[in-house]
Amino acid sequence: MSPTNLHMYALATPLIGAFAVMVLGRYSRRAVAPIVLGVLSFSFAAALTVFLQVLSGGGFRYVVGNWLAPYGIELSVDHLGSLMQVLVSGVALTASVSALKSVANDLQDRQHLFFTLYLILIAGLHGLVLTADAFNVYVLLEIASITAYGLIALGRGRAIVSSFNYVIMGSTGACFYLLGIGYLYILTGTLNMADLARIIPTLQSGPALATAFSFCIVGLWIKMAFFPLHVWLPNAYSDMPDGAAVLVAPLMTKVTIYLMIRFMFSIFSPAYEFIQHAGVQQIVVGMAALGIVCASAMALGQKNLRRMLTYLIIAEVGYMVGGVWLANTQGLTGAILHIVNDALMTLCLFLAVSAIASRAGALDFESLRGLFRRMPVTMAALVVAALSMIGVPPTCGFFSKWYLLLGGIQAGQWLYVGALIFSSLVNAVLFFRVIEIAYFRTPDEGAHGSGHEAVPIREAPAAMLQPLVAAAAALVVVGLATGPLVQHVIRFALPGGF
Amino acid sequence: MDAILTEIIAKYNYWIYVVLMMIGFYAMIGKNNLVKKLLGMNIFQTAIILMFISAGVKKGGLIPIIDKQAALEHGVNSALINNPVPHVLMLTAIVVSVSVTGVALALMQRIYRRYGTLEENEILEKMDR
Amino acid sequence: MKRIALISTLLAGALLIWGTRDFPSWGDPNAPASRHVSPTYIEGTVKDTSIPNAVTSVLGDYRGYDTMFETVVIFCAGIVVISVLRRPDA
Amino acid sequence: MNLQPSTWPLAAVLISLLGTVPILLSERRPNLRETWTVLISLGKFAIIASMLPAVLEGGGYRFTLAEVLPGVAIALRVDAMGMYFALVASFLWILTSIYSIGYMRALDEHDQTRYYASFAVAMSATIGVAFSANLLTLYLFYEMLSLSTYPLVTHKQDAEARSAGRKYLTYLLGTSVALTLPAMILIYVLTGTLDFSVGGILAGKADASTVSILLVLLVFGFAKAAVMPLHGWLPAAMVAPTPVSSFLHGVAVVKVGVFSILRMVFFIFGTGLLADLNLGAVLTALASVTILGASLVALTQDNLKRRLAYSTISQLSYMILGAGMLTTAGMAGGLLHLSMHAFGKITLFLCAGAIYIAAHKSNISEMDGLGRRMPVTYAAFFMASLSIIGMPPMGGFLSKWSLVVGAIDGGQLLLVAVVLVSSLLSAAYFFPIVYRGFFARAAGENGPEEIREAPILCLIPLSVTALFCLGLFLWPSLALQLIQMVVSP
Repeated sequence: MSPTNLHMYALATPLIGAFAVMVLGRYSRRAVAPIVLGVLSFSFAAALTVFLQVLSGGGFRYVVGNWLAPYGIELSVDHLGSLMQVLVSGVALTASVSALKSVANDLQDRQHLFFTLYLILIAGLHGLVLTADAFNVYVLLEIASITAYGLIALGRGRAIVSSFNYVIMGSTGACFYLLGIGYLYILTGTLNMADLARIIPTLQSGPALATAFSFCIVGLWIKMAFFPLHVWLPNAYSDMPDGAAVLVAPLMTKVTIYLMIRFMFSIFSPAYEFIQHAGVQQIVVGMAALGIVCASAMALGQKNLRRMLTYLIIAEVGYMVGGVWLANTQGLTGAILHIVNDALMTLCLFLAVSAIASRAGALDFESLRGLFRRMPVTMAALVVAALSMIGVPPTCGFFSKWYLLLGGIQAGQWLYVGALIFSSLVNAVLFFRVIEIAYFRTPDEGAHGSGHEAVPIREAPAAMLQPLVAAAAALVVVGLATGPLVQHVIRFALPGGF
Repeated sequence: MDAILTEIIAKYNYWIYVVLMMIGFYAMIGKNNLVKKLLGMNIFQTAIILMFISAGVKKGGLIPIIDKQAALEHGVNSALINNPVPHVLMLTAIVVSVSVTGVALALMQRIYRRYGTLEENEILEKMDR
Repeated sequence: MKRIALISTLLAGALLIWGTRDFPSWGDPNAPASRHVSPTYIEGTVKDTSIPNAVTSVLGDYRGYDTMFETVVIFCAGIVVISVLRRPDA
Repeated sequence: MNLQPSTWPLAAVLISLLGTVPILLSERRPNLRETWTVLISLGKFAIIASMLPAVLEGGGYRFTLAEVLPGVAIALRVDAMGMYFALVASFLWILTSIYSIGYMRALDEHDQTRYYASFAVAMSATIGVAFSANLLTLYLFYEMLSLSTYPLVTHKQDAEARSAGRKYLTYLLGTSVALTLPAMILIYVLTGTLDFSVGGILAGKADASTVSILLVLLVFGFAKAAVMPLHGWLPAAMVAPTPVSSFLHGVAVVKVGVFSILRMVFFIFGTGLLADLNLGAVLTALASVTILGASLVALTQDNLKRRLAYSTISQLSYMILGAGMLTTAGMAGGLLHLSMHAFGKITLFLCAGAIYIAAHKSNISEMDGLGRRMPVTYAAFFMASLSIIGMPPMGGFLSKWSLVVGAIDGGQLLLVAVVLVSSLLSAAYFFPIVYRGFFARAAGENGPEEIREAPILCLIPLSVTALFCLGLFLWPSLALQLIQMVVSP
């Protein structure tokens, strides 16, 4: 195994694992867990090794099958890509520990189907993060989406309807993206990102290029649920099985935002978006601000913990899209940092939700009463994640928000700055409301005295608690490591011109 | 006038596909019946496929299958042979489209079994109950 | 809802037609798509891969990575269909 | 100033944070748990005191944890100002801990483990604020304090506690996110740093209007200082158990608010800049309104703890008033009042708690004749109220004297009047309590005859703090020395 191929192994092992789970899991349910964990740990270790290599030796490009770009398909293993690879594999590994437990309860004899899809989804995300070919993105995006449709459809109740709506919206997004790529291909004759980036500046910036750009971007926006193209997300994410939500919610939107960054800066250039079409930038940042405010406001109206979180995901998408379109170093740094941080925060929140669901059953606010007493560790982790969402140091959410605010001030986008602060306040209200309900005792408990010491602690199973605690710890550790992370990774991940 | 005419002659294929796409897109987001939505999606994808394929055409071009013997002896004049890349891409896109259609049909079957209808508003009504 | 659908359809259509303005004419052998990258496949297919059909060689070899994922798409669509149709509840 | 790198500041902050672990682990053994609490508080005080000599020699310590933003680290520094506050807070924590044991056991409160653990975290946050080396670190510990005191404030977990807790966090978190954070970012944009440095960092970097906006943002952003109109959380928080109230008023929370504002005035804005731009008046105006307004409200309160709460609101603004005078004596008076008020107010609250334990009474109108049954408590109460009013021979006299001198030095005779009038008002709301206690005759059958003094574990702390009110008048040199180092570096 030559060290330069490790990034491919990080992708290939989940894929091979998927087949193994499919075949072996049918016969023995006990085979599932070791395969999933083994495959994902290997993948994580490989991604980490590549990341360290990139940090010391710089990024590199890799041609699949030894066909030189632009003829073959090229992969780019650079600072940003390998950071994302570590993120994807790390989140996937952590999530799977909890997912193995919750899926075993939810979907007894369909476990192997679930984990086949689960591992393919992870492989697809790895592929998306690595690829440097515009059409390859389409194929992988569809892999990730189809597996997500399947995972959602495994959920309870009206999950099939949510899944169908997601199919329609997801396919619209994919079709838009494909259309855009078609226009680009007709104009340039190539699909390789670097080659596109070389040719596009030589073309006249005419209507065709603008159409290609806008269709690709809108396609990605639909996939990432950027306001106002978000309507599919709340249902889809809240009807998923818990085991799927812990993987899909942290990673899907974040990887799509990564793709948007790639598309904007590795295919097109900052000059194209921000100088030649400066007016568009204003509109997009304004939309992001509006999206943050509206999604936060809608979150306020929810009565179910998980549904509330889905709206927060939409608000966070607004953070990142807005940050990218601020068109300055601080904003882009903040956006990239927020991809990492938000993935971790969402992971922690959804792990907590899954742990609560395993004990409390329902997730509407009423059933959260008195949870602090019954599940102290889970609730402590939820509080840490909440602090990160509000933006309290030293949790990581504060630091990305800091960069985003700084970028907003530098760009003079006061609307966006205001929206960020507004959403921090709304997050404080939202989470505080949940915490308050969980902190105060249930009405049937005694009014006063030592009577309620008797309520037994009934924590989630260890398999759900360990990843949760790890994720909560990661929020603080990543927060404290913000300096080095920006200094040694994100600074190099910024595209040329920043 | 002539300019417009030449423009029409040169581009009318794309315009037809755009009209097809609009039909498909409208059905996807504007129709109430799930089957119609799915049909719209297929029309949309077919239009994209047609657009790609027509981008690969060269006037008077041949199919991209090359006589091995002649190629090795005289080389190939690529200007006379149609562009194979869009075909390849569209093979992949067709597979994706078929897969998504399959998934959607399976979902639809479940929806019908559960709610007894495929009209979106009726499903929503039944869900609320 | 229908009105929004209609408006966005018309907008998208108008944008797409407007976008074709700087397209090469249909069948133009000098179009960028016909001059960049693709000629190499046509000229190289026999030499590089010994496959006379350029579509096959691009699909199976030059862009084989795409094709691998294409098969994965079918695989996972199959899994999804199985898992959806085997749902225990009605 | 010469600051040596050292891990002692970190130890001073972390000891009580890590101390929560043994406290939580010994949940089922109350005696062990309380031993831990007292040991940790003693250890904390010892660590802080061990750093005192270096500070008195003009040096200090620093510790950098991680550089999180370019030019901004999470870092601690031990200087005269931080040391002054940390000494007061950690010393009073020892007494509050001992008192808590007596109080919580006497009332057989529930969830005592959670109570002691939260207390320890809050103490870490307080010392963290005292030893912060920059605004970001201060903000971090400030938020930590708001959150860790929430379970303390809402300890009763009934409907009233719930709404009080809601108010508490809304005021404190809301202002810090909506006002302090933007101010912090603005300062960073203007100066590229957030480090505290003697003489401020804003000089020459911002114009008068920006500085005044920042000043207002920060004064209201640190809502723990309870400057009107952002004082509403403090009376509401009176639902908390009495040791918590004394912690809020005496040891930590409100002092942290004032301390933060003073830090800003001295180390971010710089007194020179404020004097040049004539912005001291902003501070003194805001402070004067609060001093007089809160004193007037205090007169109307019948609930003892609420009256004390409004008194606190009024007294806190003295410290801001002193800083706003921008004269040496004024600033020294403001800083001195921090400790004088701390000892005085904590005594008053401990007394209020003792009265509640012994007589289960919280309204002043019901306390007739109690002083004769609880002479120690009432004597302490009297001494402390003298200190707050500012009469010799109590410590409060020194700080008020210094404030008056400062006002005269600055030619601000209006401020002299503010100090004097509010002292009269505070006499008016304190003396009736004492008078009723000793001289009024109780009505009704449940007379004070069956009432005895509170448990000894409660009496010791309140006597000690009361004696300190006197002691600080006689031997104020340590406090004065530290303050001198802040005011004229």
